[in-house]
Amino acid sequence: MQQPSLPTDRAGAELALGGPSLGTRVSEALRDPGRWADWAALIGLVVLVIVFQSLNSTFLSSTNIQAMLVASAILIVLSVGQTFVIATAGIDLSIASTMTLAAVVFGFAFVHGWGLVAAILLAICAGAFVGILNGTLISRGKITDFIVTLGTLSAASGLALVIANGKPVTIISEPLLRLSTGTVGIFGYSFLIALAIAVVAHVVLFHTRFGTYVLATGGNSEAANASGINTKRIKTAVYAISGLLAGVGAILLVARVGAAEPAANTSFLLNSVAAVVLGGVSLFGGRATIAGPVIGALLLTALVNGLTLLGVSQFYQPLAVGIVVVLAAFLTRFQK
Amino acid sequence: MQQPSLPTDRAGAELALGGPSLGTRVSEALRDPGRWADWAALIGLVVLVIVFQSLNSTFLSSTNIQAMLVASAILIVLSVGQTFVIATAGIDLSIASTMTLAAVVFGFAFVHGWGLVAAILLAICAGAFVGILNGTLISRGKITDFIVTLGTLSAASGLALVIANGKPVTIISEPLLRLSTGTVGIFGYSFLIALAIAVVAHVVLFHTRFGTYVLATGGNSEAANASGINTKRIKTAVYAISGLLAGVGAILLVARVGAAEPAANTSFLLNSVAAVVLGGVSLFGGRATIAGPVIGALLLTALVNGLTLLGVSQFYQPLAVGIVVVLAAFLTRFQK
Amino acid sequence: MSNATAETAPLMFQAPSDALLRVEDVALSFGQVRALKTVTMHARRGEVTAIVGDNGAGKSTLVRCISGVHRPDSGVIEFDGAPVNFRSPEDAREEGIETVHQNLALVEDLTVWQNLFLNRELMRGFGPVKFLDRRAMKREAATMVSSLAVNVPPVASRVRRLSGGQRQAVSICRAAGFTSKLIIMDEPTAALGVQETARVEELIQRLRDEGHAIILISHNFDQVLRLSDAVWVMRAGRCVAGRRTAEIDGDEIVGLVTGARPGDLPAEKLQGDLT
Amino acid sequence: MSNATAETAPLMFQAPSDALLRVEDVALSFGQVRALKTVTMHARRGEVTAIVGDNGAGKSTLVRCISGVHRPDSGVIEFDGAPVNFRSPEDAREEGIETVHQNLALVEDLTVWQNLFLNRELMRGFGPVKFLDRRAMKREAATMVSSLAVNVPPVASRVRRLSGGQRQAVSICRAAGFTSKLIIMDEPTAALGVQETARVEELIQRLRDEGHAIILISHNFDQVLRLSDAVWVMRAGRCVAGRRTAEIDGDEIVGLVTGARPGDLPAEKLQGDLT
Amino acid sequence: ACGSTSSTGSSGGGSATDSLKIGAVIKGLDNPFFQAMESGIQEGSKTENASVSVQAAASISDTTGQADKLSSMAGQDYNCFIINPITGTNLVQGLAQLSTKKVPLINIDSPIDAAAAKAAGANIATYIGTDNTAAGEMGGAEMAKLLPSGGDVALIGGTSGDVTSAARLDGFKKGIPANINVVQTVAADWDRQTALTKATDLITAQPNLKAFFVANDDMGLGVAKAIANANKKGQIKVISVDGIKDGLEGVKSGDISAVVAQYPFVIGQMGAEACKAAHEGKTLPTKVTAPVQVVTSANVDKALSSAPKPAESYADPIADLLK
Ligand SMILES: Nc1ncnc2c1ncn2[C@@H]1O[C@H](COP(=O)(O)OP(=O)(O)OP(=O)(O)O)[C@@H](O)[C@H]1O
Ligand SMILES: Nc1ncnc2c1ncn2[C@@H]1O[C@H](COP(=O)(O)OP(=O)(O)OP(=O)(O)O)[C@@H](O)[C@H]1O
Ligand SMILES: [Mg+2]
Ligand SMILES: [Mg+2]
Repeated sequence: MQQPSLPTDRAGAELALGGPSLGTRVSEALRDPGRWADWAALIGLVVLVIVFQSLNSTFLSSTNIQAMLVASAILIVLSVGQTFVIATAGIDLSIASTMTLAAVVFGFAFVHGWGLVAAILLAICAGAFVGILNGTLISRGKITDFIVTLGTLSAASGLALVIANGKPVTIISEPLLRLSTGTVGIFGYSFLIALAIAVVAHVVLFHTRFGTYVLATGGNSEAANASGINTKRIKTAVYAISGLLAGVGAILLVARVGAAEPAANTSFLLNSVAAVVLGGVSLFGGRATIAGPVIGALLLTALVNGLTLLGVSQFYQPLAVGIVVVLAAFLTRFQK
Repeated sequence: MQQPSLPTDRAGAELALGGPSLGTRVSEALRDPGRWADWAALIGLVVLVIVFQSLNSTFLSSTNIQAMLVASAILIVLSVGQTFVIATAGIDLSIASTMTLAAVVFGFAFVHGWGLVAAILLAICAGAFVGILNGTLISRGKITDFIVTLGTLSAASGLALVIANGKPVTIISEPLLRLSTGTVGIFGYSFLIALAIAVVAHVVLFHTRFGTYVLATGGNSEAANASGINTKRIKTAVYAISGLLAGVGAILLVARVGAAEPAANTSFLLNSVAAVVLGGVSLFGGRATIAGPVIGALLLTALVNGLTLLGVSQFYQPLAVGIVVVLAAFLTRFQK
Repeated sequence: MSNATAETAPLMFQAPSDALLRVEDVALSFGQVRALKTVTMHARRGEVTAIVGDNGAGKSTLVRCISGVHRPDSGVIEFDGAPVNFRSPEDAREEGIETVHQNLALVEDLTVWQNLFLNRELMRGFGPVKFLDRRAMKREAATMVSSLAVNVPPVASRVRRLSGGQRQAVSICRAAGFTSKLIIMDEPTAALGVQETARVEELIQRLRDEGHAIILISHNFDQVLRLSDAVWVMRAGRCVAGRRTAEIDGDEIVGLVTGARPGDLPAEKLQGDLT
Repeated sequence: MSNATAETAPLMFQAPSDALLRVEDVALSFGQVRALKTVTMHARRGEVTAIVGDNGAGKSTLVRCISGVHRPDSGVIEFDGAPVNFRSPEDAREEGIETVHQNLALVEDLTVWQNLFLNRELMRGFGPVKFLDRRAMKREAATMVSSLAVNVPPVASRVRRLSGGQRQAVSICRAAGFTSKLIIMDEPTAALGVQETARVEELIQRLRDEGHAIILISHNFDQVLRLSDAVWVMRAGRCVAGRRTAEIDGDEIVGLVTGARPGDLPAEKLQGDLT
Repeated sequence: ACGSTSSTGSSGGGSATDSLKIGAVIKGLDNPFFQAMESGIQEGSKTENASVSVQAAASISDTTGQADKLSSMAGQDYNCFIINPITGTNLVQGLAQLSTKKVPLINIDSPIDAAAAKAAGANIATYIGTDNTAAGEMGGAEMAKLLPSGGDVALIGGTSGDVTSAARLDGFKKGIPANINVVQTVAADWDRQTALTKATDLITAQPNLKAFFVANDDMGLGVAKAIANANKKGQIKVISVDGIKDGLEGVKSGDISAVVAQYPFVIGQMGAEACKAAHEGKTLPTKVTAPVQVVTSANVDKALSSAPKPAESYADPIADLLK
């Protein structure tokens, strides 16, 4: 038995990040059938890429890869935010509307001469504000996450309409244009931003106290509470993160379309949750990865891209998307 | 201790349905703070009615009540179906698309001269078929409900587009028009149908074995399984019920809008879940009522109706809806 | 299989012809964890067969194999003379195997009476249409629970609200209420108070006297010596010894459990341990 | 409060000035269920204070009041000389109260080491930025668990996979690893095997000798007599008697628990029972 | 059974002294096209004794929500209704309620299905609007001018199965000559971002693509952005339908080659004026064709300066009635 008093911190005696080597961890993961599900999205993505490439050789052309990666950036950012919420067994239905609101706030500030940086900060703050509101109502008000975020879904999109007076605002800004079109090799800036966010999120989730508390809150909030974790604060924080990332997504969106619109963006909501779930994260909380949802987002983007490249008719596209999504989830069943 | 062998059935020794009197049960419910949440929707509804009536006296006019009840019929039917699924800790995201598909199937059959009754039966079968597909994939295929129903959401709406070739079919049928406009007193036929479905659902959930198994599966599916309940069959059954009721909803929809349209009516999805959750049913399964979701559906309908009557601008309506939904859920916090 | 060797060979090699349950060389791994290496044991009608062993020895896993929760990777389970291959707990229950699981398989959101009558609800009918007879179930549930528990919980309260021991009492009532050939109880009295423990022990004896076979898992060796007719000792995924209770004492059990005594497994059976 | 009455009055009325924990007239109802009527008890530093009682007597509820999970409806809890009013388990833990709950408050989806170090993670820093020191936590977790468990589960496996006893060992490791003034253990050995029980008992004695106060709930009266310095008996939501362990024997405990002996509560304290 | 007439105020036809209460139910909400329509309605009903309440569906696919709104307004004392149904039939139930009240029903923009109106017993006083199919055809004709030697074009529609989108695209296909070849049709859900993504994919998939025809201006701007991103501005043409301000700006900047402008403001204004005319007891023409104009770089300045009204004069039989 250890001494009752344990050191609560240790100076960086070991500097190697993350313990066992990657190889060990991968082989460990492969041996554990419960974790096969985590890789559904990756397997699905690989299969999809092979199929599309064999049917249409432009699929893996560098222009197309670049286009896909850029197109996936917003969804990746939102899915990362959604992952934090879902890891605590919550759900953020307002994520897409919050993005809309943040985009409109950005547009409002921008055309009122706030300057780019200030407008960006304001938009991100607006997103974070909605997140904190969600989190506070859920954790302090003890209202179900589903209802609260459904309420803010409606309220945020209403507010966006009011602020924008229902009209899109064209944003002409050189830096934003570069953000949406600039690349490093085949990686567009917006994709790189999304990737950087994902890496930070991964470190936060697995290498900080906060991340452990998020998983503990999702796994068993009573137990987490009993061991002295302030689960209310954790809940508030994950919604704040989700709102904040919706704000970041809004900037990417505005840069991408060159306008701040009060459009509903509903497809982003379902897609963000779908990416997370395809990425092997349980809706019941407690277990999560960041890589999974990122791959899930890439899968969903590649799917629509590939179907369009193949010239699948607009009526058959939803059918094909539905079938492929189920198959991607089904793939793992045969791996066990 | 009882004899190890217990009678497994007893001839109707007591005929009074449901044990303790309603009064006892209500007072029991009121004493149990955990059950206050079940009444959130009712309290919300009453408050809403009082507010709207005091602002606009036509709100409680018999014409308007009639309009509201009729308008709520489809949502009630869908919410009842959704309740069964949610009681098993699942979710049916495909419910609105299934309704669209069933409507299109109805339209297809009707214009191809199948006759009204046959077309109705075919539409309901189509709904039930999607439900059984969902249920089978979820219970046998062991894929997360969220992904499966998201897949069928997409696939069913795609199929609807394909069948309808993207175009609505106008349905002109005397009986259907009567269904959507006929009344008994202030109760429209479609509302009465919805109410009858709710009553049957209540009896099934609380007075049959099947209902108990549904709740047991949602509460602790391992335990239900260990006590010999075939949880897979139960899971399949609830999705079948949900699909079947989506089929019924499709008939009401076609009667209401006079056409079978392939464009998805997405608002029904979130509203059906919102009605269930406002009705005090936990998304984590195991506890459910039917009255709650029905009241939840009425609340949501009355809300939009009232805002329209008050002439609240189109931009402010989503904002108001969002705030009222959260407040309705919040109300119960002060009751404890 | 002959009784001639009964005196010399330990119980585990006897497999009498009247054994209700016979488990032979059953193995089960969870990924890397070999929870059961090879387990051979049996249980007879009208007897209480105890299984003892350290934490993590594999007792509950063995029980879950017998009751159809897990399917063994290899080995044979014979029940009532015929080999069985349960694909679900439902199968096992249909054959007449009833289990009180260690993790108390109750549905927390259902009431006490709903749990007691889960999957064997009392019905009352109007012709072919049958509805739950809620009132009768509540009444009978109250009698059943009060026979075991001292602080009787209201039968209409949800299981979530019960104290640890009250839950266990409900679990045991459930299992005892079915007509089954074999009743398996995995640490049934672990959470029970003195009075409740005494009542459960009485219940076990009564069930045995009625001719049921009972498998009892317990860490309380006094209880095992008091109640059981035969004892199996498990160690690290194996049954290392089996004895008639009359021929064993507490010290020998402790020795077998801890490994201070080697047990009766022949060396070739232990090979697998090297891998 | 005077020692003069110590011989005549039972322990419960003594409330010595050096008591670490003092609970006075604490009551708590859940809706209709009066789980605690009025409970008065105390615990001292460097002693093991046992609480015994039937299932549903209110032991765990009392513990949950002390450790901040529930807030009592009325009554006073004094800790370390000052009245406390914990609003959350966090508050209680900050004051130095560590609890092993009966329902084993572990996070099933986290690994053993994550559970052991939950809310006291080891960190390593690059300047002001701090990250989890996963490797060190795993290493220490392995040592901690192997000191209590016999079949040591891999520390990187999720708690969901552990056997009943293995979980309990993890819970106890957790509680013992904190530096706290009062350690409450609610039926810590209920699921443990003989060897593991012995190790936990050793641990308890060591913690006592180090000067911690320990509250032990157990249905095993032998264990209570072996380990504790004082015993409180609960019956139907009250502490009906308190004794120095040296002055009591097993029969008296059984009598007090079952109600065969009335206990020491004065009649006016029992009034509430009529309502 | 229904339509037991509500208390006061619903005197059909009405004398000029009565105050005029107009109820309007239109489509979109987050779409500038319908906002312009709303402004038109407000503008057209600006008289001392007229008031108007404009309600809109929550989204362009919210057929039942729109029906609910009409039902709740039908129970009130409006004495004229302006209706822009999402589909030909989705408001049939509210129309049945209104049919017994004898209030004038002005149908704007999307036509109510004649058979459905008949089944509901509703009498539509007048229809004011442009056929979306006709607008599409004009787009097709303009495309023929832009691509005299023909070539591949792709179509981008709104939500799959949407009626307006389908009519515009079908009209376009009718309007193009044989040498213009529609290679692919995709749905972009009336969303600029989706349109951008899909157009990017199409540019990759169809290397010979010469032009896009897009079902509304908002998506058209997204398509223009995709073309700019691919450095093909000018090489690939874009024609869209609607004529919102941003669309016209797009034409001016050369991002969009041409816009088929439908002037929702004028449609709304004519609708409100039709109510006034009916209220004054005038007889309305059964069908009024609202102006449609193709805006290209040649006439965009004029179009912008006269927005939200068309640059060129148009026939307005309703204004004539009110004179
Ligand atoms: N589902 C599972 N996945 C992985 N490992 C498991 C699983 N179930 C049990 N184990 C492992 O198998 C071993 C045996 O567990 P089991 O529960 O059978 O022990 P037990 O003898 O019942 O112990 P106890 O007395 O503590 O209840 C343990 O090491 C446990 O960690
Ligand atoms: N959250 C709750 N809601 C309602 N009743 C409760 C709740 N928690 C406990 N009770 C009731 O309070 C009484 C005391 O329960 P408690 O868990 O304290 O008993 P205990 O003495 O720990 O019993 P055991 O030895 O079985 O663990 C029981 O009758 C129980 O049903
Ligand atoms: Mg066990
Ligand atoms: Mg307890």
